[in-house]
Amino acid sequence: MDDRRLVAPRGLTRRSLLKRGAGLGAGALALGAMPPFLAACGSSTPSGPKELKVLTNQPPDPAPPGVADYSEEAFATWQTDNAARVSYESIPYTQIHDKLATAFASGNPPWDIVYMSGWVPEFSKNLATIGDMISAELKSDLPPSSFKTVTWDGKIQGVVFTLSLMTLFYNTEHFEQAGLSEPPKTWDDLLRYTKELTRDGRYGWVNNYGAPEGIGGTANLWMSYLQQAGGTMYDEGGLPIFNDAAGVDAAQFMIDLWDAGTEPGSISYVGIADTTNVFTAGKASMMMNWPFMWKPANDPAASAIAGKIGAAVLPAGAAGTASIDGTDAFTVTTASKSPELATKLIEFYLAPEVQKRQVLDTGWLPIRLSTLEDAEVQAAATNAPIVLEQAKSPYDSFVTPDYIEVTQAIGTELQRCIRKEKSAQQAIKDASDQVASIVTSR
Amino acid sequence: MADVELRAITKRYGAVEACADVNLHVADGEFVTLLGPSGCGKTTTLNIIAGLDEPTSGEVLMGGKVVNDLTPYERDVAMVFQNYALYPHMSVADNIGFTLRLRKRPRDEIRRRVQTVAEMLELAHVLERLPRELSGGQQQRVALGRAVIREPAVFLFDEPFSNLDAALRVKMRVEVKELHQRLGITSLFVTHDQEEALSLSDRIAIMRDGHVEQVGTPDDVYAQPRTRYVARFIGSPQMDIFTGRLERRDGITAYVVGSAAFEIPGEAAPTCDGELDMGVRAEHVRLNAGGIPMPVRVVQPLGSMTYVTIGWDEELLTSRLLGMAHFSPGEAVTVSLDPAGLLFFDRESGRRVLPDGALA
Amino acid sequence: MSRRGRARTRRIGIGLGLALFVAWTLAPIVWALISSFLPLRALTSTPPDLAPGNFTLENYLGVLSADRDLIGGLRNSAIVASFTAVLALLIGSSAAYALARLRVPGGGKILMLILVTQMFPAMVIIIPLFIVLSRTGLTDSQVGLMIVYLSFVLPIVIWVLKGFFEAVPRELERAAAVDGASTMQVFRLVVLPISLPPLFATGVFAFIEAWNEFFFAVILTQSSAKTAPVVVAEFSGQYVSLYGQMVAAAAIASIPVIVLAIVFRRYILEGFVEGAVKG
Amino acid sequence: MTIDPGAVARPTGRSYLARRRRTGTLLVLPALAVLALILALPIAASLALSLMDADTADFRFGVFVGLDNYRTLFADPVFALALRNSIYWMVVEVAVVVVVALWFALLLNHPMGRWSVFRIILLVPWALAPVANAVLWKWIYNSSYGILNFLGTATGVLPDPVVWLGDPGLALNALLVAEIWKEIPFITLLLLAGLQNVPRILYRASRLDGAGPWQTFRFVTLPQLRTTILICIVLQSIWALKSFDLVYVLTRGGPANATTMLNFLAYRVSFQFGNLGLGAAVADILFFVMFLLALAYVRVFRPARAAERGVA
Repeated sequence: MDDRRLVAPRGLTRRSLLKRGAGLGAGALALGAMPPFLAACGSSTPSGPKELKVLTNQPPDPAPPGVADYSEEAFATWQTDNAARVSYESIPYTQIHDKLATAFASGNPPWDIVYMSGWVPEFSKNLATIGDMISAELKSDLPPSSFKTVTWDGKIQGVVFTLSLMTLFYNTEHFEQAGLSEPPKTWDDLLRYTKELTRDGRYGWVNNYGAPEGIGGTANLWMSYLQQAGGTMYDEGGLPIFNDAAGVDAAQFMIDLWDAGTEPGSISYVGIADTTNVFTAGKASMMMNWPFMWKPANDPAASAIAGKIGAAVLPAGAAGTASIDGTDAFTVTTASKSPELATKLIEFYLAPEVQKRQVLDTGWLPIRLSTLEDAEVQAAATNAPIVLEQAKSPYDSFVTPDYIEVTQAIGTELQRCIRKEKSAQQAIKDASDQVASIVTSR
Repeated sequence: MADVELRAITKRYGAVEACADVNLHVADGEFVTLLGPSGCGKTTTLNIIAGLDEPTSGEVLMGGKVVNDLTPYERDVAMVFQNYALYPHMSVADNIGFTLRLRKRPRDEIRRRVQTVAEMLELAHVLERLPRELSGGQQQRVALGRAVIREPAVFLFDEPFSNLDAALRVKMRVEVKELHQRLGITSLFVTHDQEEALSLSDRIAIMRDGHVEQVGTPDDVYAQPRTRYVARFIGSPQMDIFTGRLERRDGITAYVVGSAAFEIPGEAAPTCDGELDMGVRAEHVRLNAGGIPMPVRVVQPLGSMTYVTIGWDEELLTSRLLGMAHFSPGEAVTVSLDPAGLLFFDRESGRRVLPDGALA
Repeated sequence: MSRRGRARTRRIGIGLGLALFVAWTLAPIVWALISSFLPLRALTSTPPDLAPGNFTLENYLGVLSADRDLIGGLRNSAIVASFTAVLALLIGSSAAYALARLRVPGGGKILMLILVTQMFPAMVIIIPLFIVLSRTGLTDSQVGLMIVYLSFVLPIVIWVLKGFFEAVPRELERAAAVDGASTMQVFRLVVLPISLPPLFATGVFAFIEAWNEFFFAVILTQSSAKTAPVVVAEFSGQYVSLYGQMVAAAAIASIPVIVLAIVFRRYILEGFVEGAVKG
Repeated sequence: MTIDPGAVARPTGRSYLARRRRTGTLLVLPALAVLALILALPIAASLALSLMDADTADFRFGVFVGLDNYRTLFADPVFALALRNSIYWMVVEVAVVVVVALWFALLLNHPMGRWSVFRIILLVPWALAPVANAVLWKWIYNSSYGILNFLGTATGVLPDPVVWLGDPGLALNALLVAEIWKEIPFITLLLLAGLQNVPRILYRASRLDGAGPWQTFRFVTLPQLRTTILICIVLQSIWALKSFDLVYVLTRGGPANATTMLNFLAYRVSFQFGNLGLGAAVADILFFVMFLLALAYVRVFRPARAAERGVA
């Protein structure tokens, strides 16, 4: 199979533009006459192929074929082979959680498959247990740790489809200018580097502390330091135990990093996207980010630092390196009328060939170990070995049903101590108290 | 064609009584005016007759039938409003023909009848215009036309001329009167202008605070007002009414106002004595025909007549003389009153005191 | 200072005030427009690289060709907003007229009720609404959105039109009644035709409100009925923010309503705005 | 009507006014039905919800817990902060919007400001979609390449770039500026309409009486605008409490809850924490405050109406 044909970019042609332009004109003309019911009806005939509805991210966030541009031919074939018709609702990551919450609350979610990022425990009641349905072959080719965030109450309710851990990214040009030849290996290195790189109107470090909650939020970022410091979130009974030396050290490290030269806007960035822009504009020398950044940061059209990016495992704390899990997974809803078929579709998303195209065409790493080790993949995604290396150390995001509430509480306290409104000890103690009350009230 | 009768019509808005026990009968073909100052309840009464408002109690009869529960249209009334109430988005022709259109008359019948009415009212050349492109008089005639085309049983006019200037008002008065004479339709006309009422009506109902003070022909209400209120309301200039005393001394009867005592022939004075108000219209005040000498205060020449105001103490008295009379302020004249024109009123009730001493 | 001098100082003061007014009101818009013509790299350099050579249509082309269906969003917005406006006018004008003039029993209470419903934060009605809509299969449909939009457009339309109908001379209705028009005919043949400007103004207002609405649209649409603001918001993802495209999309989504507002400004200024003041 | 029934020619209820009332009821019904269906029912549901322990994971109108949710809220420091933020937001927004809008309206009412382009300019921020507005300001406020910091540092007004959305004190005010910018135009239009209703003759009279511009404003314009200004204040207060999009796009309530207001808190608790009962309680409290403001709006109108009727 000629892979390149599968990748044919859905780019801009003059014709497609003209067509769309004409559509706009016609739409404007037909405005008064157009029956509004067209959208309501349409796609609800039960006869013919089985229909699967999928709620997923919009590219460039991780998304399956048919939404993102890869493996489209294989996807079409799969639909024919399985007498299925897959329709997508792809929305921005920031809107997915709320949409799921409303839909599940109404008791009538319209989808068979939904994308999940750390919300499996929260929505556990609404998700089918698919652990027994997926093939043993697939299970054995996935890192066991990848099931951690999609398992609740011992039931496997989803499959992670991209290895998404935070690693360190750095600007090799800045490093050269500062006479640094190697990425920082420890917290002390990181603090020292940050200080040295903070000059000429740029900063050594940048992070997004603006939004406290959720995956990738302030609290989640702190969890990487927590694990690096040797701490953890909960005991076996689910009660918080992070109010210890490790927890305080992790918070203190964030403060120290701030003082050493964190880009001041960091406190206001509500998503990793804002942070990425600072890094790719060359205004900060280091950041931690999801593996995805490798591709856009090396794209000269959007990035000022293309070709000047290094990646490394996160600097080690007292207990070594550790990271956090982006937990991009697919799950099947209990509302699905054909959970088997839905599971099969998920398996297709994780088929080796699809996984390979996923990384080559979109930059999102595969989750299959065999694909990660593929030579072509390692050559194209040069940061893949780094991520794999990182994956050998802990990378828990500690998701629970109250994840957003918990991280909102911790993240807000962290924001306070970063802004020097209280000490790291105090912030962690207050956060722990709040989390304890959240956890016990459930 | 129908007569209109109001039986004990009362209308209350909360605590305010707009109509209080109004009784009135308008004969078939008669032209009756409801006259009174603003707020006297005349427009409310008219709206109740039209069916645009509901009485709190009482009955409206037309042609002998109670019509309280009929809509204006079912009552077969046509109405002309103070501000014309022309439909601003319709041409003159459509305005006039609107009622026929609602009645689903054939198109050409509507056109024909509109044409006839328009010619009658000299509107034929403006049929395609919008109301706002017309002069005030033309707008008023369109409003009339809209009423006329109906050939209704009863015409109702709600101060139709009050937005017109004085000259136009007089002209329209003639047109309305002519129209009534030609069509002979029972008409009720509301106005606060006594001159309009006098000139148009077969009979006038003078209203005050929601009740009818007097109903009568123009002659009646002018010459034989039942009350001081009616006497003052009718006539121009306004009747002078004095708060004096009727005295009889040595066989001579005199009305004393301050330092002045007007001698009155015995038969002209009521038989009772004492504290009575006396009214006299300007045409009954004679100058320089003997009487009491007094100074002229103000002279108002009006062309066909002249008002001369005489004063003493704090009192003023106006005389109407025909033609241009030449007086100057301060000039001394003698003043006497025409005994035939004197009216006396009970001070308490305001009712007129008849020559035999009884109250009117 | 002489009187003339004072007058001149005053004129200069007012001129300066007006200049400040224009600058304050337009500056953010102008900067947004400039940004929309610059590539991300030019925008993120310090100072912003405004070299003429940098100006490009690539954001606009990118927006129009992106997977996010902005044109579909615009079409949905247009359909939803126009039908919402028309529905609101149909239902709202008759209710407003009744409440203004027809002495509906309990009218005062109804008006209060309408006003109160308008005060409710959208946040809370969304869940029950979503339940009802999804049970009836109306999520992700233009019809569903129209119905929901009626909930916040209708009260405004009723409230504003009521003010207008109260200003219609009573005599016109009475004349029509005397001419033989039923109450419905009075409304249809007399009151409505002479109220076209306020109807238009309220319609435009309703259109703009419905076009711009975001919160309900995000929750209640999935793919086929997405409106323009939802698509605009989609240009900021988790991992990338394409500022240039975002602003370009915002510009494209805003231009129709801004043009509409400007074209019908006479109605909005004379009709709607004054109506709101007069109540 | 208290008419002797025997005297009535036809059954009652057929008169003009009775028919109007009946038609009126028919005309109101569709609107009432629509509002009952899409507003009253959901509102009732949400009031009920605020007395329940219900979450998004399984929405079955959970357990009745009485006023527990309200008790939880009143003990919650975040709720107290959100309430404070909301009040601050409303007061400052209303004050600044009304004062600046009044100033603009006076400028535009001056003969020099009558150029229609000025009014067209006003319509631009007004018609701009709130989401577009949020995107716009997010871009302006960006601390490392936002235009605001660039201009500030280039002109020397700011010694260093400011993290507009990162400082709790600044962030709320930064959002306020964005909100105020968008809200001023409509209030300006309202006040302008009010100004144009002031009879010209009053200005001439006051000039003849020797009043200066300030005195004319103080003793003629302001008293004449009283009702309009009151309406603006009440309307703007309601709108201020409803604002959501800016917080949602720019700060998501942060940093350290500095921009968390009741409306956003209701959203966060309902949809992010999944606690529908508690979220409904927050929204219902907000509703109660807005309801009081709505009553004020009605009060403001009542005297004007009565006067109108008196004339008619």
